[in-house]
Amino acid sequence: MSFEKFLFYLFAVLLLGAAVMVITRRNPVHSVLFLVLAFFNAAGLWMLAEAEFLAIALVLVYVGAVMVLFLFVVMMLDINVAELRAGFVRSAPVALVVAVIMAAELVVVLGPARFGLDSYAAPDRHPADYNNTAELGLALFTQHIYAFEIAAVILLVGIVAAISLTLRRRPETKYLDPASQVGVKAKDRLKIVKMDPEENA
Amino acid sequence: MIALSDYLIVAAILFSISVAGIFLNRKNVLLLLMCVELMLLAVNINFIAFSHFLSDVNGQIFVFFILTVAAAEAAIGLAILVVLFRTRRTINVADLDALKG
Amino acid sequence: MQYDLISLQPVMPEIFMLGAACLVLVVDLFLTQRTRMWTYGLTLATLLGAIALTAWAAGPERQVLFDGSYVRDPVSDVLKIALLTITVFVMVYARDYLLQRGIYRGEFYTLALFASLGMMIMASAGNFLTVYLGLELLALSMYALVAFDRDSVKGSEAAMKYFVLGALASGLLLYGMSMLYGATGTLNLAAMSEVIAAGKAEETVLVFGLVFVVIGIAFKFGAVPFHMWVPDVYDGAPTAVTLFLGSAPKIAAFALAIRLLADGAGGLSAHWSDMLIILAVASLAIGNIVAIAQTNVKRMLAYSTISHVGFIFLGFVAADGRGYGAALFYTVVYALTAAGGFGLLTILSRKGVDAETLDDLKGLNDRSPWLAGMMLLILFSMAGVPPTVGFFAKLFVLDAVVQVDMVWLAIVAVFFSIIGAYYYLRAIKMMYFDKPIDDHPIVASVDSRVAMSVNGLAVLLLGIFPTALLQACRTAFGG
Amino acid sequence: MSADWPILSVTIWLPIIGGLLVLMSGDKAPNVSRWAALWVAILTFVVSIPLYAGFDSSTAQMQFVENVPWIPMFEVNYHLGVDGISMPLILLTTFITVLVIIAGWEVIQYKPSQYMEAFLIMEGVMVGVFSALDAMLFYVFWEAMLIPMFVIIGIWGGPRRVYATIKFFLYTFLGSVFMLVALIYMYFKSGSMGILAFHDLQLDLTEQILIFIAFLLAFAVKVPMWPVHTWLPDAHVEAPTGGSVILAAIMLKIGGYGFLRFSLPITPDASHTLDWLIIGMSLIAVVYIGFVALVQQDMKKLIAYSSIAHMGFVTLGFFIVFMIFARTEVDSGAILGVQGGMVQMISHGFISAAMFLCVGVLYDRLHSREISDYGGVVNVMPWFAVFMVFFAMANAGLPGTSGFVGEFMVILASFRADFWFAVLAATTLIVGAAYTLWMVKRVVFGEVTSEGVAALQDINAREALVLTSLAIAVLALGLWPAPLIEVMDASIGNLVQHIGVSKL
Amino acid sequence: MDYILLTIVLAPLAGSLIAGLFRNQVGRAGAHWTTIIGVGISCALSFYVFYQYAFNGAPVHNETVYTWMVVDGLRMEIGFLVDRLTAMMMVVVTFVSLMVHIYTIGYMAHEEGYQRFFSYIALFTFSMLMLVMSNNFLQLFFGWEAVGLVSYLLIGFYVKRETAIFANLKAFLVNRVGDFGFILGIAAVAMYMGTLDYYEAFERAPALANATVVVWGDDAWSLMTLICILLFVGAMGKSAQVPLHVWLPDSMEGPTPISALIHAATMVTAGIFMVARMSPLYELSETALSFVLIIGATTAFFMGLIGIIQNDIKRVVAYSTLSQLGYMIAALGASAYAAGLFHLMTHAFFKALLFLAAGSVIIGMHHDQDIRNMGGMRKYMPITHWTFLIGTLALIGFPGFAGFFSKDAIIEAVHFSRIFGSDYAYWLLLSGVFVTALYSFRLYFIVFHGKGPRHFEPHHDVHDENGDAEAQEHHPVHDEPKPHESPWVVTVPLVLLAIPSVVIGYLAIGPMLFGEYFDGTLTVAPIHATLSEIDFHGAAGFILHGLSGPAVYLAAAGALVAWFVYTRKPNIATDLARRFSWIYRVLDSKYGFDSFNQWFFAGGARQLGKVLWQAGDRAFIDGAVVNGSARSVAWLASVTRYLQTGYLYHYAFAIILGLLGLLSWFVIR
Repeated sequence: MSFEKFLFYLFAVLLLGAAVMVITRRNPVHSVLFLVLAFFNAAGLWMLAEAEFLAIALVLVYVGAVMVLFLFVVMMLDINVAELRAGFVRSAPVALVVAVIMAAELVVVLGPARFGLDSYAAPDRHPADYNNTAELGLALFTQHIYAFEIAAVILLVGIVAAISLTLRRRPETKYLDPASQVGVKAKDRLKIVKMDPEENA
Repeated sequence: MIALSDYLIVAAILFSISVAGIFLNRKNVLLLLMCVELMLLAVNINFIAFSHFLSDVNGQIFVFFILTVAAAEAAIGLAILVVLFRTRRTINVADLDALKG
Repeated sequence: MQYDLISLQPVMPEIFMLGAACLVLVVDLFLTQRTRMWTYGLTLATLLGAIALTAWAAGPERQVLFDGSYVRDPVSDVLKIALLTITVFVMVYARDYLLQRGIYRGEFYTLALFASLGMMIMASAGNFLTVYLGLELLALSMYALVAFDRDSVKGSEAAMKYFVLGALASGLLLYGMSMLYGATGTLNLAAMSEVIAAGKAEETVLVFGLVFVVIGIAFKFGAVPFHMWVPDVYDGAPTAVTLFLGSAPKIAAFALAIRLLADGAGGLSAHWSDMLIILAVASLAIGNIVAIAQTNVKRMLAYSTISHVGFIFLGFVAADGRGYGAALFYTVVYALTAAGGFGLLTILSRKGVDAETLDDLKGLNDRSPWLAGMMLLILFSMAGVPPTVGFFAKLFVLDAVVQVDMVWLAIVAVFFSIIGAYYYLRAIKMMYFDKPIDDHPIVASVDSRVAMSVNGLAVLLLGIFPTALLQACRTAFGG
Repeated sequence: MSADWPILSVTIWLPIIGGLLVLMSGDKAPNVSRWAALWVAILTFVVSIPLYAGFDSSTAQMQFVENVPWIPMFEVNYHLGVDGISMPLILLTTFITVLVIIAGWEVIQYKPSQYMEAFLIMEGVMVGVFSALDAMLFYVFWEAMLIPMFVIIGIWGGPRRVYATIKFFLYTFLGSVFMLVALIYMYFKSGSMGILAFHDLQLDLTEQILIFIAFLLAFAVKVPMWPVHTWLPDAHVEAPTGGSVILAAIMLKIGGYGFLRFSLPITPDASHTLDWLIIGMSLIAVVYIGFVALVQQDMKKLIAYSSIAHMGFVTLGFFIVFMIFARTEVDSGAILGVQGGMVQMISHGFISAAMFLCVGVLYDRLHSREISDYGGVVNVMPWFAVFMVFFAMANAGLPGTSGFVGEFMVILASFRADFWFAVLAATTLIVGAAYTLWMVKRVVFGEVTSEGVAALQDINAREALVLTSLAIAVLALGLWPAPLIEVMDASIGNLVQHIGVSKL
Repeated sequence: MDYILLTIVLAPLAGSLIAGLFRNQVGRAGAHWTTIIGVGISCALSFYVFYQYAFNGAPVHNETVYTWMVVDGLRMEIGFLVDRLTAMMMVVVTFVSLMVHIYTIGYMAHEEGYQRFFSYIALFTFSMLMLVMSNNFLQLFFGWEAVGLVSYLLIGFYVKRETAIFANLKAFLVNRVGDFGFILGIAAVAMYMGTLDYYEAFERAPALANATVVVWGDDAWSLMTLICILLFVGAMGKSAQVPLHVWLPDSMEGPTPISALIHAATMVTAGIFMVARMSPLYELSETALSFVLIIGATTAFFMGLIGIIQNDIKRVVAYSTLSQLGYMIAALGASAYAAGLFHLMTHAFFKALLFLAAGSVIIGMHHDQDIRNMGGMRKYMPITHWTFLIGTLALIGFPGFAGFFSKDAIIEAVHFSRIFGSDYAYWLLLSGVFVTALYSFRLYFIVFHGKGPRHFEPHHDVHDENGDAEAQEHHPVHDEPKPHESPWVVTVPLVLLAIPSVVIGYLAIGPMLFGEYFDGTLTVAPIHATLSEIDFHGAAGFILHGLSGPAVYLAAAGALVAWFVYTRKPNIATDLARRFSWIYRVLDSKYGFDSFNQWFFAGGARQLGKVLWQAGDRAFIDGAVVNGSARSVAWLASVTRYLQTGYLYHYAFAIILGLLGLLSWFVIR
């Protein structure tokens, strides 16, 4: 077994193990953390497949941003963990059966018979000066410029949508308006009332 | 050498695990979202493996966009989750049964 | 790579749309609630401009831009004009509703415009990437729109369901795409079609990928058993959003199907048409039967949508120009009638009262004979009764099915449409034969009344003179 | 022969457009819409008269033909024309509509403009059905007919109108959608939607049988034949008088017309193979329904059942043709049967219309259709009683009235097919008289049974006008049917000749 | 000739329409004048026509008036066939009708619906003329049904009276049963002879004499037998033969003039006329003749028996009519068509006379019809009394009176007949003579002799069993204390009818039965020529011959018994009734026909209808199939909707399972 192969199996096993943990943990926080682990191992696999840029992007951007967002939401929403896990044992057999059948079907199709090395020989390794990032960038900004623009719009929509859904100015919120605080004049605060002297009644 | 089928099988098993996750975690929306993330990861592994074995960069481009979209999706999804939690004080799927029939 | 303006002519509608949408987004920031009419006006102007540009760029030839990312052909022209026109109706109907609900915010229009842009992108998609991105642009906007009424319990629930299931479906679609990519080595639909035609790809893998892709499409359409989101989302979303969701995106879904199945996997039609038969029959059965049990109009129309999707799929089953043309005709007609149907619900809604149950339709003929008449036409069109256009839609689809010698399928289809007729009749019965429960006068702005009239009469006139639309749909597919 | 102007199109569209105008006139000034509707109806009737006057009865060719492409990519044409079979039915339609408009004059107070509009549109659509020579055009009219009738029963009907109208709609819709599939299939085979092209279409027996069954479902429901008749009593009972009249007088005929225009010529071999089925259903309709009619407590229901029994004669007359062909010792009679069926349709158009109008006259006054609520009506409404007894006699097939002619011809023809067919058919002489006259006895004759009856007013001039016109028609047709027969002769002769030739 | 015939037919119709449609405009007098003028013209012209045929030997007139329709090579026309048979019928019909019209002026003087009545009887005259003058089966059927219609209207003339409107419905329906057979017979003629024209049919008939048809299974029936029996079923209905006789007694609910006109003189004889007209066909089937003979004889005897115990004056006459019709039919069965027709004619006169006289009595009794209330009427109503007596004598066949010749001829003819059933018929007919005399004189003695009208005694409590309450209400008993003779419009027709009742037999027997009057009109096969076996030497000789036969003595015996029992020892009658109560019961229940019909046909049909409706239509078709399928769809819908649980994970499961399913189906397979 070559080292490469060892690494592959290592990453694969860790990836799948982490994935299993994701779906079986009681605590969502644990799940998210295992998901992060899974992403790390996936990045490892991608490295093996010479997708260096994406591997790094996955870890830096995806794990760094998206998973943190997940974690943030999980913690922000005060979730009753026990309640959410109820019924877990009952549905486990079904889940197992479905998953096994699914996996079996997928593997039958995707197995070595069709995708083994006989039909898809391992490609030659890229030379050392191969720059995956540059290659990707080139394609992205020429061939796929249209898609790239759309992706930008999608992110814009993400922003607009997220803000529009969650930003709210509640009337009951007592937030401060520094501008008006600063701009306040003494005469606005203090009013001198001139009164006639009080007469004896 | 690592065969294409190895990648695909790993992805397939990952996919199956995510499916199992959907069955297992019938109550927690967050975990459903995570399962979807796992599924997307399986897809990405597929694309990258194909890209590698076909020596075609387009697969990686696709993954790039999937990651982008997934980020936006996560943002919106979590926003909806927040809205949901605000109105319901719960994210228990079993409580989301106002709409049925 | 250099682009000059002239070579960008085909993509001008999208560019204009994007620019205008961003303009609306920015302008809206500076508007107060009272001057927000500008947003509405600008949105309509944008849509109309996009229609004009699409018409301007239209032509019988096929133009490919951005290395195959973008395709402009007669199909995309028809689809874009249709979906933008429907969106215009939607915007007109929606305004009153939003105002009454107190959710008349600029984001609605921005998101709707982005959703329309997404649909246009799908209509012109040339490779998997643009298909996917267009789809997601539409879907993400829609998720947000469904949750638009943030204080609505049902709305957020619907949005959540829609989102989770939508994400799942995208995942499946992507998995299928990855398989097709792996089997053919290309993301470009035209190239893929060539590879498949040349027989260079492993068929089992293709079919394997195809299953996932078909599921993705079926989900977008809302075909059984991938339909579960439809009733809940239609029900839960604000009616104005349901109106949008229920109409134009069907055309986008058609675009998705036609791009992926016909353009990309046309060589596999023998396989996917079998899958579609199963889905179609299931949709016809479930959609029509369950609709009978509904008391909520929105849910009823949702199930009716499901059954109509069955019919649209039947058009695909034929897998030839005639069938695609029929399916396109059906889709456009359905979107039009659905817009009218939901549009009426928005008109009937008042402040604090959503017209949702069938009871809200009661006595409509007493309250407003004209609106009732329009709704009558729309419902009969959905039921497929001549001389409304809905009949011809069904006719053309059945014809396409019979032409490929699947008479039994046609018989199944008409059988279920009888069951379907029942619940449309029940709605008509409520409008015409019952006394009104709600005596409040119907408040509707002039523009929505005009839109309703145009919509209803279009259903009738297109029924009496179906040639033009049919011609457009047929010639788009070279028929 | 064809005229210089499109008579058929005008006859179809004049009432439809007129109807829309009437609708727009609104209910603010009900008399305006009534008069407008009446003028439109009269004008339409006048317009349709040249169809008869200019008709060339020596040929079986289609006349007054109009042919314009409609949906060219579907080879669907706006193709109109009449022959001896459809022309009388068109005249029947335009004639009856005038009466229906008059009959609904002051009776309908709720949304009169919509009422009038519905009937006018109905008229145009029904004329369209009879004159369409393109299958798709036919189908469009055929189905479009359901909409106004659905509304008529639903809005102006009785207490169970919703059940009745939905039942009516679904029943007929059920029948017709299968016909649609058959039409599409034939389009697929022939590449044309022309009905006449279908006539010459070669089909093997299996195809014919399937197509025949599809048509049968459509037409049998419309006729209605036993056992798919149960919508009719409900629909009639709940429909307003005008609705019942149109339903009985014209809509039922469309089923019979369909048999002649589609089933027989397109699938002669299947018709031959399955003629026992139709004949059996027809005879059951005559006998079984006769007995059922006997025990009805509701006048309209009784007349509705009687309609079913009478329509049984129509289908019997149409389908004994093959049995007569099969009997070598009988040299003729096939035409007699078909002609008899046609005459029966026309005659039933008048008589059933009149019967329903008579019931309507009573219903308008006492708001009951129960036989037991009446009795001794003759004492307070002598003129009405004259009409009622006259039409009852016509309904019982008294010679000298039109009711006799068709029954007589069909009995004569069915005797040639089989003695026992004739025996069963002729039982209508007894049973038909029994249920009709028994009803008359209980309603019209006897002592005045209640204060309500005692307070009844005899028919007014408007009602008398309507009933008199029908009485004249019934008598004229009964005393001298030859003009009608001559008009149909060539077409039916041609038809019988056509179906005598196997397509196999 | 064409115009004369058309006028004969149309004049009554015109009168009828004027009197009927413009009843308010013409008024009472206008109504009777228009109709009487119409019928009078018709009658006068009929006599003219008769004269032409009987004495001037005019050729047979057989012309088409107009073509009703031509279809499939079958011509259906309206046309007239006038020969001596028709001419005789026309005279009888129009003359009796005219008499009845005149009589009615008096009889109906105080009735409501006066104009209506005249309109009806004129219309009836038109219908009857259409029937007898027809030259084809179609028109025959038209007339056949038209007289049925008018009969229906007239029986139910008292629209308020429950018994009347029951009787008219019954009459129409029973007649319809006959028509059922009749129309089938016509259909058979049309099919096998290819024509509806009499002469053409008669020409083609002999060729079909031996033709057979398979009606059921493998039995071949003689075609002519089938046709004749089917046609005869029609005659049985119209001429009230057992078992279709049940309507005639009930039809006495109509006013008396129509009983005379329709239910004695004309309409009920249509069957006899028809069979005689069809003699060329009947002669081809001995089976049919036997059938006719047996039915006729049975009716003649058994219906007469019932007459003995009836207490309603009109019913007695009605049963007598039934019985006499039986004689006529029996004559036809014995191929003595001429005798049948002869009796038809004489009977028309004397039975009309009897009815009208009975009507006159009823007028005198202020519309009480129960003979138990009558008695001694001869003192109050002398003209009525004498004319009634003449009619009675004619009826029982008193030698020299009209009835004697015709009835004796029939009995003789049947005696000579050798077809199956002729012996049976002969003995029944012969016994019938006694019965006839018995009931006739019973009536005569009770009504005109006896103590006096109980009706006018202070304590009367006997009511007409048929519930003539209506008539009594209109004519309270205390208004007019004593019966009196009827006005001249009533008595003149009586006298005018009495004359032929006496003389017509003597005058006509020669030419009609043994002369050439019916030559070429009636066809009698040589082996059936029973009449020609009678030894005839003029009318006087016939009387002498008759005196040597048993019939006259039987009649005399009957009359004597009646005299003895009903005037001398009235208690004998009650004694006998008590001793032989079972016979009385049988007769009183009219052999149970009515109750059987009511139970089996009326009740049975209603029961069947209920079952078919409730079980077939409502429960099965509507309940199980139509609403059942609707319910099952609704049930399916209500169940299926629970698939939509509302739970997100279920939705996701559906997607996954869908995926799994499609994968398994399309990929793994």
